[in-house]
Amino acid sequence: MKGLYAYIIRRLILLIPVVLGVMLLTFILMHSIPGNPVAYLGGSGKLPPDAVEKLIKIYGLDQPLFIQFFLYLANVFQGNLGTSISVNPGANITDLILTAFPHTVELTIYSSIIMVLVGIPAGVISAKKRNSLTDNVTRVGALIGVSMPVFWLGIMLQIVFGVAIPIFPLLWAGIHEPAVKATGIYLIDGFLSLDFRTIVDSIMHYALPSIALGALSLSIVTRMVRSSMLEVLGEDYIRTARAKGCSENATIYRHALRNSLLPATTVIGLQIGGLLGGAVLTETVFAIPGVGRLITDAILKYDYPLVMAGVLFIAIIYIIANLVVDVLYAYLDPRIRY
Amino acid sequence: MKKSVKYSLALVLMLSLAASGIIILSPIKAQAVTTTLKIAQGGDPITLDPYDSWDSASNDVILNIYDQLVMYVPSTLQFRPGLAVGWQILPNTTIIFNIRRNVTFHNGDPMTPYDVWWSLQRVLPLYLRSALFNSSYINNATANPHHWNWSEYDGDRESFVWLLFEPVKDIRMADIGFWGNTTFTGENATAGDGWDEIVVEFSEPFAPGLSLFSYAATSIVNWKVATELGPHGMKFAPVGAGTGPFKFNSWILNYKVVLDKWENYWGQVPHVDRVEFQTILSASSRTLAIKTGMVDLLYPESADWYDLKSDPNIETWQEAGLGTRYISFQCLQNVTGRMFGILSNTTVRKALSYAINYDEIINGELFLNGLATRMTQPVVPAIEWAYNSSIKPEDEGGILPIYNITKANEILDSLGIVDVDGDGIRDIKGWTNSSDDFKLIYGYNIGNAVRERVGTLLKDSFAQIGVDLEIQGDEWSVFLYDKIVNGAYDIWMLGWGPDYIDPDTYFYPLFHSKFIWSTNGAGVNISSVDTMLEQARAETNQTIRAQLYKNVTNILINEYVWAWCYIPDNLYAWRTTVTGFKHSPLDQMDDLEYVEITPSAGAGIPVEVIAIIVGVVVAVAVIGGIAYWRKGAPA
Amino acid sequence: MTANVLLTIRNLRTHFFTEEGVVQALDGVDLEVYEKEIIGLVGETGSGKSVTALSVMRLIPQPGFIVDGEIIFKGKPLHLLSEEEMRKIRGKEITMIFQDPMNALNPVFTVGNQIAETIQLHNDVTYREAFNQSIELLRRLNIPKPERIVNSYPHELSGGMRQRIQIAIGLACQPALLIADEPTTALDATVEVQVLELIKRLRDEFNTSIMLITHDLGVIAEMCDRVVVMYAGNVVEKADVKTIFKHPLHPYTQALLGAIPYAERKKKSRLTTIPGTVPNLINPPSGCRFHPRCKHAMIVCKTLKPMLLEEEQGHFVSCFLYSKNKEFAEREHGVFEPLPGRIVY
Amino acid sequence: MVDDSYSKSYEDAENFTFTVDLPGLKSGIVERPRLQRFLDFLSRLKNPLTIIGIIIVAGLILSAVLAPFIAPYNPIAVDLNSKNLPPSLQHPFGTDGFGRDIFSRILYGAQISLFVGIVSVLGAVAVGVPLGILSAYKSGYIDTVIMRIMDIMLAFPSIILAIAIAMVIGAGIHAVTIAILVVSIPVYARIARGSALAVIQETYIEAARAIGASGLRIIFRHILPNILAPLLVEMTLDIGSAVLSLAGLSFLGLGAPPPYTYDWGRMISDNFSYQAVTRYWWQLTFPGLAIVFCVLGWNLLGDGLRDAMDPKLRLKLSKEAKKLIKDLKKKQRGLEKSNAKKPVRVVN
Repeated sequence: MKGLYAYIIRRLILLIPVVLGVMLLTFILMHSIPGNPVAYLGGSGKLPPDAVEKLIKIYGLDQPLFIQFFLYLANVFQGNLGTSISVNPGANITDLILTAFPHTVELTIYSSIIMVLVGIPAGVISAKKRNSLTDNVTRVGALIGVSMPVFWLGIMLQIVFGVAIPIFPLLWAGIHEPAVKATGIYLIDGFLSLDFRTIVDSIMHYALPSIALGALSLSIVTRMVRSSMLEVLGEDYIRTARAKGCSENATIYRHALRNSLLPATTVIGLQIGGLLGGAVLTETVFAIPGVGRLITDAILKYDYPLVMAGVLFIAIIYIIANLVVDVLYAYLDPRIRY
Repeated sequence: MKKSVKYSLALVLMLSLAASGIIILSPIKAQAVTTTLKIAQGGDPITLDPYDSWDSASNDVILNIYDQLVMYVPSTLQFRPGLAVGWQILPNTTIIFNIRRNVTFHNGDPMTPYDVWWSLQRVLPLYLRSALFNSSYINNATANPHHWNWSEYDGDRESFVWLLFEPVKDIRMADIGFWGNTTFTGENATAGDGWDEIVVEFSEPFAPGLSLFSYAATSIVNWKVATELGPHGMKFAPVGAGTGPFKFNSWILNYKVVLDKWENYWGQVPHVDRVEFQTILSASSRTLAIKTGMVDLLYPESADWYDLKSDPNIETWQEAGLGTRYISFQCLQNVTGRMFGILSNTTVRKALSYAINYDEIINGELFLNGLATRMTQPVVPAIEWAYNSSIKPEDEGGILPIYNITKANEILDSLGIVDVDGDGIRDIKGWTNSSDDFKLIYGYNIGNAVRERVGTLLKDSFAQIGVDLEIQGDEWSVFLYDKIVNGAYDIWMLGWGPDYIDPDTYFYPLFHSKFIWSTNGAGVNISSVDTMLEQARAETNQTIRAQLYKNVTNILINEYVWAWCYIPDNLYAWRTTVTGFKHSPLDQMDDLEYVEITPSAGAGIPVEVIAIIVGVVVAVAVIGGIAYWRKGAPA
Repeated sequence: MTANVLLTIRNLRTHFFTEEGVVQALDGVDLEVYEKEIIGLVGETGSGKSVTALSVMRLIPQPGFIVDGEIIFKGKPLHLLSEEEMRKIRGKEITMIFQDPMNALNPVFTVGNQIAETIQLHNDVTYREAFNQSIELLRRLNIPKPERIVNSYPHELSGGMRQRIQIAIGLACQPALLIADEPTTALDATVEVQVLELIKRLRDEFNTSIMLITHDLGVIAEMCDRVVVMYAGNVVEKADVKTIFKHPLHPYTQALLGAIPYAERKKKSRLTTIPGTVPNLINPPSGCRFHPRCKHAMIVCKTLKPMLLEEEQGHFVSCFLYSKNKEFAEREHGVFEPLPGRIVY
Repeated sequence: MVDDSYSKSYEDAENFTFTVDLPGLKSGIVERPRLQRFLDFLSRLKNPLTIIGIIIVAGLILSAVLAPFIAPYNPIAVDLNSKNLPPSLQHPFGTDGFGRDIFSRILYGAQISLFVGIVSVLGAVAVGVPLGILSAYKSGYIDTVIMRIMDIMLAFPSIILAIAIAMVIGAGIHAVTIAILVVSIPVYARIARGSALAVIQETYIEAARAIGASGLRIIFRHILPNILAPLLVEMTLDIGSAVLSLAGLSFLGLGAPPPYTYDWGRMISDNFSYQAVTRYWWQLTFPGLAIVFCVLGWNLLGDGLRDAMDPKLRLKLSKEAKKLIKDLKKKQRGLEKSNAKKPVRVVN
């Protein structure tokens, strides 16, 4: 355990340059936006010249670049990501993102649940019944899943399960809000306030989006688990297990699964990034007021600061997720010495 | 194995019992205690601070939080007393408002004339405001603690409507004259002690003056609250700042604005307890939202209009609107080095206006879907006295151009603009200095589907008359504040909404040569038009004004400065559960206090069923875990 | 020999159906294992030793199948048993130790866990008991500090220790037959000796009979009672260890004993490493499979397949140079002359 | 922290087999001539899925090249008399709100997809591979710097970074292409570096160094050929994902500006309306299907190539084997019953 903590701390330290780099990249992007930054810092409408002066002072645009970068860093570390210019002019971007984030989190949670609960068993089964009909169906399905655009799947789901066979609500609007708003994640709040209607509503409203979003990662995880499962099944210790007289199931679920899940962990971690990226599209299709839709809206309205802040935010979240996964991996695999 | 089966059965039972227990106990059985009116909006409000609101989303919210001095009789264009119980218009340079008494703000403060004065001065041009603040009678800081920081307050930003208030010379509280020599205690004054009059003076005779005070921008705010909250607070959470029928509850950015009923409203106390303005960006989502009853009221998409109309649960309202949509030509010569100048030729403009498919734009499903009428002149029919009903499109026996490719071709040929090099595009050598091909740039603002599609349409039909069209999309502010005013486009589509119900607003800002680099983007520069417009502005005799405007109209039509496109209808759609909705001709949603709503049972699968399903799913998952654990690791 | 037979293999044919063709890994293997003996299977790498062992365990991986022949263990026909019954036998009656101690143990479970698992699989005990038993077992194999060992993961142990652990797993249920597939190839010499010592001692302690698969004649010489020499999926000669080393009959055996360089120790060769080539067992040499490399090769060797016949008491050989085969060959076609001699080794 | 481990490891998924120690194979080795090996390679492409992939990709390329000749209609010509027509013989995929033939538009759309996919991938290779080889060949701080930068780029979810870049460059095909290109550079850098490192260890590189071959020569003569195979596979797969990213970006409105609106993703977002969802399903379905097939094709081809590149003995039961297994099983079942009562047979 002690070693584990040391490992975590080491990873955290290793993370610092990456995070700084990410910020630098965002900063550079921010500054290579065509046109005079004041034009968007000031918001729409014309500004009197003295106001422009003031803004340039405020944002330190007269400073040399690297000083500006440090200003930027300082702001970000104080949780100040600047102000939106056209989505909610003048609004603090941090507020915007933080209000939107829980919905993205909820969506991502549902999708990852689907990804794990369906992907892993599917992979295991199709590896177990290799070259059987099940296996082939799974493989082709996974292939198609890998090649499907998220937003298109979303639309198709809307057409089928919203219009043709109206089972699920078509969009997010109208979801029942929990009495207690502790986390902003409705499922959890629903449980906290024992409001069953909220729980159910949350599940129903997130069903289609999370399926649409999860499909891609689901397929990738399935393929991954299948392959690593097959790989493991070829290992010697599986033969040993059989030679011990383990039943087929015991061999697969006790000996093979654990080993084959180790590499899968990494992939699942990577997929969280995929989910965050896909959320941008899914939330747009299903009108979920999450970070993704915020970014889309910002793109349509050319709200550069908001887009960049959103990108930075998601990147940071992604980094953290990966860190967690790595630590988990290190924890699960006894061979890794931390 | 058997064991785990037993376990699972037990678990399923337990869980489903638990589920049903939760159902019985959970508050879902109880219906919503409050009646809520849900309104879908296409975008989040920009601000809830009246003075710089300009988009319709903000206006709709603001109109329900705040009141104005002058308001409209519901679903008409007649004025009715608002926060001003009455007004006298002294020989057309001065208006005196009598402020309503015993009006309280949402935080309980009584509304004072000073609030009115303070709120009105905010929309004035900067120079005027500084003049007001530094004027003799408000000069000591203790009396006016914030006179020194008014500019920080508004972030140096003028109100979006300041232009309209240029003719205003002075706004003051009555009896200032003989109070001037005593110490001023304006902000302590309460209505009824002789301070209940507001005097507005115009520098020049200004006929439509009264309507200026019906804007959302001129809403009366509680100056104390306003100064406490500061610009940010006023923008996002104006708690207790207004006197309107609803008081601000909460605004979840990019999600919804919630307003609560204000019991002590001076007028009709609202029937609904709560109003939610939900932001639903995508049009199709909005349509689905109202069809599924997730929202009760919205401005419907013209594309989905007929679906909503045919829906038994939905009522709709459609009437000719007050706004106009036109395709403008860049009429100026040799602007900033660009090739054109060819469009400064009236005949060319005429030819082009024959190559625009008005019918498709008005009736096409991708465009207005038949929910608009052909625009024939700058002013809309709703203003009968200035409207010249004799002007009709050609197919109705009038003179206005209609879609007629052959005619367009003939005109261009007659001008001698022909395709020399045989590349299918006419050549204009000799007309301009730069390029040979007759090539034009069409500009639209990204995100406006109709304008983009019009571009596609134009490209196609212009190709048929041998004109090459380049479609160029830009972000709204760039489109408006950079490209158009700098003449970066040859052709573009724009709309115009009336600032006040008077022909002046349809002519003066758009065709007077003094607005050429701003609102008069077409660059109309005709001296006779200028003079007539100024006359009409100053004139009070309606018949004379009407005549002047009709003359101007004729000139403009024969000059083909615009291609007169269409007048969109005002569309409203609401669930049948909503009664008493007053549709405003101004295409806005004020007067929500009259709306009543009967709560309807929520549709969809009964919660209990889902509860069971969920219970079972969870159970299976848990058992799966247990089974794996048992079979898997003995460790 | 009067000791009664533990395991009998008759005419065992195991084929692998690859997309390249049918690999006749075993064709007609005959051998028997007596109780409490150590029998050595010797032959150059991949002469079918491991496949024989796996066939006995019924663990032949796809696409391999026992096509023909019978395997009778304690009177039970293993080749006919259902998976269930077979599982009861694996690990309890017959156990197997594999060559590579690196991968033979599951990396994510502690050693104790894995031994205990075996015990738990075949006896009705709780995990705790099984665990303690496994500690006991390790102590019996006098492995130092068993309490620490059981709680360590395979990757924390040395190769020799891992191999011992494997043996422990193998012996967890006092099996009647322990198949050791090249148990010492991966170990260095000193450890090799210790492990062999251990195995030898166990034979007396647990009185199991041991099938020792190796290509190391030295090991055979010091460990085994009887030797079975295999070549290309056939048993070419079998006898007790002295006879073999005294006067080997089959040319291949002679070649082996002559320490011919091409029989040097090779690591496992994996079929997958030879792209698209035709392995010679897909269409093996006709007649006696050894004839292309045999210096006494005769025409008959090319056409006919010799039978495994008893030349002397307990000394079986399959070659046309001897006994019935010889007569038979002469009777069949009188011709009896060597092929034009070719140097193979 | 991020790597393409999964893409590497369902390499094995498709063609994984156990490996058995089979007798006497060593003596079977013969050095095959290059042509023979190439033929084997081709023969290994003969698996149904791969063939489907090849067909799809070929179809794509054809339709992109021949679009002007085979497309029945002009993709941007407005025909107001045939608006929103359902699929029919004249319009196989129906028409959109402008009466434009969706089939023709999809054919032309292939041009955009192919262009963006191929150009972006080639560009990424052109930038990434040299970087990777460089950092492998000149280890030390150069290596560190390059790889850190790659890490930083990989720290963004790719679509997000692409959005940011496209935003900065400004909407349009070129912007999207560059965005996707930049985003996929790190992948190639990593692959190149990995394989190059592996190769550099080899003795023949030492030898080459020893005889004083120049660095460039070593790279071109020895390293490049060796990392070609994994690169080819990755590229093929990446074209697919590039098409996906393109679709996503243009769905967000960052794609091709009008009149090039026949880009598939953009067709979907343009037609995505309540009307389309409820009535004009073909306007949404067919462009999407086009995307799916395109990506699927590239993926299949990529997988097939990978299988062919590193062949392993694939399990394929011949007819006889299947039959044999069946009756073996039958026999066994029958005999299990019988041998229950069969007297124990003593052999001595």
